[in-house]
Amino acid sequence: MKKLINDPQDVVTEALEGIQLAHGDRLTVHYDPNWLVRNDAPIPGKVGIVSGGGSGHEPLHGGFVGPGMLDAAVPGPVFTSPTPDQVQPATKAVDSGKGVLQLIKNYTGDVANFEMAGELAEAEGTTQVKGVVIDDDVAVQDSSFTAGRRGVGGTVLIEKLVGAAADEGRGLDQLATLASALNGDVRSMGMALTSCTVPHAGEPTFSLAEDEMEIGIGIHGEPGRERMKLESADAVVERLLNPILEDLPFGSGDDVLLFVNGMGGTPLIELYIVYRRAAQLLADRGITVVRNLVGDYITSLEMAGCSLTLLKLDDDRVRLWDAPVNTPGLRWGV
Amino acid sequence: MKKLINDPQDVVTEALEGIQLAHGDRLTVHYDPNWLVRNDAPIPGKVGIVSGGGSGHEPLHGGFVGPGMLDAAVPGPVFTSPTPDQVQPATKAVDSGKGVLQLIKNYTGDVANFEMAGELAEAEGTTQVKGVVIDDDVAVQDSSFTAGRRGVGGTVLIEKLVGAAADEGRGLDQLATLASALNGDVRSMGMALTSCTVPHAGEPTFSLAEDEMEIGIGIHGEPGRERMKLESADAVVERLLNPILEDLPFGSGDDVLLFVNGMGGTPLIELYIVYRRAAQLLADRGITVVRNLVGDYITSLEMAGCSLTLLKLDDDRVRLWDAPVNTPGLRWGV
Amino acid sequence: MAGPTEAALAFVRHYAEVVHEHKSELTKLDSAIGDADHGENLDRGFQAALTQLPDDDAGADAVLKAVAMALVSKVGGAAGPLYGTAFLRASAALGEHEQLDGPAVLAALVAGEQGVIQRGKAEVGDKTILDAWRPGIEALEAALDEGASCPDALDRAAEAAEAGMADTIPLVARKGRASYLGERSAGHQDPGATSTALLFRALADTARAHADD
Amino acid sequence: MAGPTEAALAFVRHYAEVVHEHKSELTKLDSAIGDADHGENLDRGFQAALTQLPDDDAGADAVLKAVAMALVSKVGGAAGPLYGTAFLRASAALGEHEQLDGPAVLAALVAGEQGVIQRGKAEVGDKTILDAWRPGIEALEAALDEGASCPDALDRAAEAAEAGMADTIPLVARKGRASYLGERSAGHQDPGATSTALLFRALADTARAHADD
Ligand SMILES: Nc1ncnc2c1ncn2[C@@H]1O[C@H](COP(=O)(O)OP(=O)(O)O)[C@@H](O)[C@H]1O
Ligand SMILES: Nc1ncnc2c1ncn2[C@@H]1O[C@H](COP(=O)(O)OP(=O)(O)O)[C@@H](O)[C@H]1O
Ligand SMILES: [Mg+2]
Ligand SMILES: [Mg+2]
Ligand SMILES: [Mg+2]
Ligand SMILES: [Mg+2]
Repeated sequence: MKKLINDPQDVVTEALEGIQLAHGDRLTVHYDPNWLVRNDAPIPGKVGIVSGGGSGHEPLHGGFVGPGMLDAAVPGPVFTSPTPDQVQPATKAVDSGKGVLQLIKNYTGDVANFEMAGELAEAEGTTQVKGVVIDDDVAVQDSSFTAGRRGVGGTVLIEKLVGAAADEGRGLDQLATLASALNGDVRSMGMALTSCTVPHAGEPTFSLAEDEMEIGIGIHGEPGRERMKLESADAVVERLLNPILEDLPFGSGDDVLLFVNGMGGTPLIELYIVYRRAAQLLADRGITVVRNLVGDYITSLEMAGCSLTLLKLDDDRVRLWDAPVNTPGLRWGV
Repeated sequence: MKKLINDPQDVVTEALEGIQLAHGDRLTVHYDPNWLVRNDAPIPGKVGIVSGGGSGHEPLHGGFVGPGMLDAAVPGPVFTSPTPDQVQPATKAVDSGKGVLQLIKNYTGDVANFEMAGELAEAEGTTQVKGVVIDDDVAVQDSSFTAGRRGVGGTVLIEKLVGAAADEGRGLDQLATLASALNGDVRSMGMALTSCTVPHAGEPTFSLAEDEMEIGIGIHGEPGRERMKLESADAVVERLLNPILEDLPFGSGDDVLLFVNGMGGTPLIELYIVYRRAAQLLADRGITVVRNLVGDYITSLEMAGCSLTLLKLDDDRVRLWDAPVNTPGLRWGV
Repeated sequence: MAGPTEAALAFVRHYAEVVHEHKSELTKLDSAIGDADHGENLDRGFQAALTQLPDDDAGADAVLKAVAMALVSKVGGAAGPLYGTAFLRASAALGEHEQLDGPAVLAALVAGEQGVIQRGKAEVGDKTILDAWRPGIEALEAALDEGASCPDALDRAAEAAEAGMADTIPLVARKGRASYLGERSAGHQDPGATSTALLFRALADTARAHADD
Repeated sequence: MAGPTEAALAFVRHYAEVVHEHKSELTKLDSAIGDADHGENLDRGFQAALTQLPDDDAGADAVLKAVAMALVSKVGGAAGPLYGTAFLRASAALGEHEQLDGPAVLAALVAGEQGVIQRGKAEVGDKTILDAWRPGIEALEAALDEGASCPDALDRAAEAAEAGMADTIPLVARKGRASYLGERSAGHQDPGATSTALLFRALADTARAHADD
């Protein structure tokens, strides 16, 4: 797989340097350990919001650092959860005294590393930290037979809404409750037309034939639930949307945010074709799309494919969605 | 090449329907002929700004319809200039009486079709129309031996700046002059790691080996100036930036906007690696990057690759860049 | 012999079929040195034209004008304005002629060529439509001067157009999208010259088929 | 016989070399049922550990603790906390022991396993690190009970760990990233169990090499 990179070992460092050069007016990148923080952190009177995970999902999470969303982001190596060495300074840097909420995608590594960072923080006793785990992926059963559902597209929405709520001055417990509630009301599922290539691995993580697609993928390039023959966009949308609708469930009368996400290598024209069918199916079911998001927000390097995310909305959530946000990856109202 | 589409013949129509469903709160799509217009057009007292071209470059141009940028966009079939049938109603719909400025990318078809539309408009005599041709691509010689330089990345920047200037109430002649001046001060060059596949063609337009790249590409998937062995991102940046710098030329003391654009299939992490080197090289040359843009803004379906665009800035242009814009593809200040 | 309107209709229907059959080939040619849409574009235009053709007695010029309108409104790209203007000028030139005989067809082709040159400002050797069109016209003119029948003259025109099409292979493009490739455009046959050669051959075949009417 | 610190250092250096040599293999295993980073992650951690090792007289527990710190701060992913905690607990368990003999190594491994279980909450059969670790411990325990020498006992432990690693092939993963694949995870060897088997083998080889010291 061809890439626009230099030494594969330097991908994350160099991308961070690029992010610093491009967005240094609003955020600062720290190296060894790697973490990013908004320049005006900590914001007096506000709970700090931190998230992180492996790199390779840009703009998630570093691209969401700024007013209205994340105060700090913690980027691990490609597809590898960051370590407590990284989580700690990022967490402390955004604590104005009101505490810090960590939004943690549900992967064994992400949870364990944030947990270990939490143990160290408690030992130090200076920062009050709460963590909420995000696990919106319906492709995986949440049972004793799995490591639990992956945190995927819902992460973007939760980071935005919680970021806005933090801006409003809500306290740490309230924000944790909100994050949990949002996590309970959001569902996602993704698919891939191609795999992706982790820079140091040098070859795609899995191989699909010209007439195959992978259903129920995550964002780290691992194989999905099922491999099957490629279908039309409309058929793919049904394969993603139906499990989402049945799971929560979503039903007639619901107001939702419909998020069509590109995995990195799929062009925007196709994402709108996907959006069309998803919107039609929701309308058929009496579900009202009140807000939406279409584009590459939580990616898997150059993977071609898409994911659908549905979040149940209420007036408060709509207000939080509409609230100003000023990050490289998401911006409105300012 | 695998795509998330239904019938290849319906790609443009379905994508437009998706755009309508997603952004119907701010724009309206017309079909047969196809054109998009902001819902509040025409804006009293304001010159209308129209652009268009083949589809397949999303978000360009339809994604840039909204306050602060385009009043209307005209989308042809994939990689095919739209016809006067489309340009005409889009142009008339955004004329508040102050006239309409058409921003036309320099391709034989785009120019000819907008020209023919202009002839029909003059015949009707109702709308005053001026057209400015954008030709920022340094990969092509502007001589009697070519069809002239292609309009590429500079188009995004010109649409934004002219859109802001129109919002300020500048007149048609002033806006045409501004667009021309901007065109004179912007330069671009692109490269590809892979080709793209036009839906109805069913196969990539050209084929690169695993160790090859194409230098000096446009946005329609045609082969570039040169095919050569794949190089590192840093080397690629030099191959794109040096011709840009030498051409205008840009030199020490200049203030510029640095635009690193993804061709559609290249992930954001790589675009930041490209940005890093470009920013370093400019700094070495005493050129100050005052503003920037990084992401997929003028694409070529799923082509992997990037383009660099450099625009000379002054205070007026910086102000126009910072002015509010509210479109699906670009948004700030509102 | 078939009336001029019927002859023109027969030509348009035949050429539309030819374009449809060669859609893939034209697209492939336009991939090597272009953006892979020439075949699709022309096919779309001519399929639309088929639905907009006037009645059998409207006049050959009305037929060509209808085609022109369809091409201009449906083809887009470079080929839409070029071929659209060509058919429009050809239509106007036919207005003078009562029969669709050799001189009439020549006048239409000459006017059509002028339309292509007006829109595209190309010259012979630029590796475009013109590189098939001009040889076709010259051969038609010469054949008619020698007293050849209309079908025979159009046959020779088609051969010349096809030779011109093939002669675009070594050319370095100086107009159109292929010119962005510079020297790399050499070694590939021009798609527009190919659709033009197909047009001349369709003319010749139509004339031959109607020669006994 | 080498002092405990030197033995521990020798083991760490040897295992770091083994991990480095098997980086590609571990990454490949982690591609079939994971995200292709296990080899890279572990290698990064152990290369970092090599630069943070204490002096020859610091004590074996200090060596393992230094490794633990390096793993926790540099590896990330699932393996970082799991192996990091394992080495930390092993270090604590070694504190009681003066010699790095069979019972000491067993205690360290048992404590390490507890760390893995505490962090990961997996059970044998879940297709994880544990599926090589547990058999390794059981074989070591049995061998030491039978009076085997330390190198011989560790040899048997390594064989059992390797058998456990191979036995993960038909398992359906119930923990970790492979569990997202459901039934599709069967038929592939677990990367973590593989790096664990390599760890047991490195222990055995180090004990063998130092048997004559
Ligand atoms: N200036 C011109 N004059 C004459 N013919 C031209 C000119 N520019 C392009 N062409 C013809 O148009 C053909 C390409 O048509 P098409 O693919 O439909 O347009 P586009 O390049 O806009 O995709 C070329 O092969 C060439 O023959
Ligand atoms: N809960 C767990 N308990 C024990 N081992 C686990 C657990 N989860 C994952 N592992 C081990 O970790 C290995 C994967 O490690 P690694 O690739 O570094 O982490 P990640 O999945 O975060 O990329 C698996 O092969 C498995 O052996
Ligand atoms: Mg990982
Ligand atoms: Mg075209
Ligand atoms: Mg073309
Ligand atoms: Mg892994």
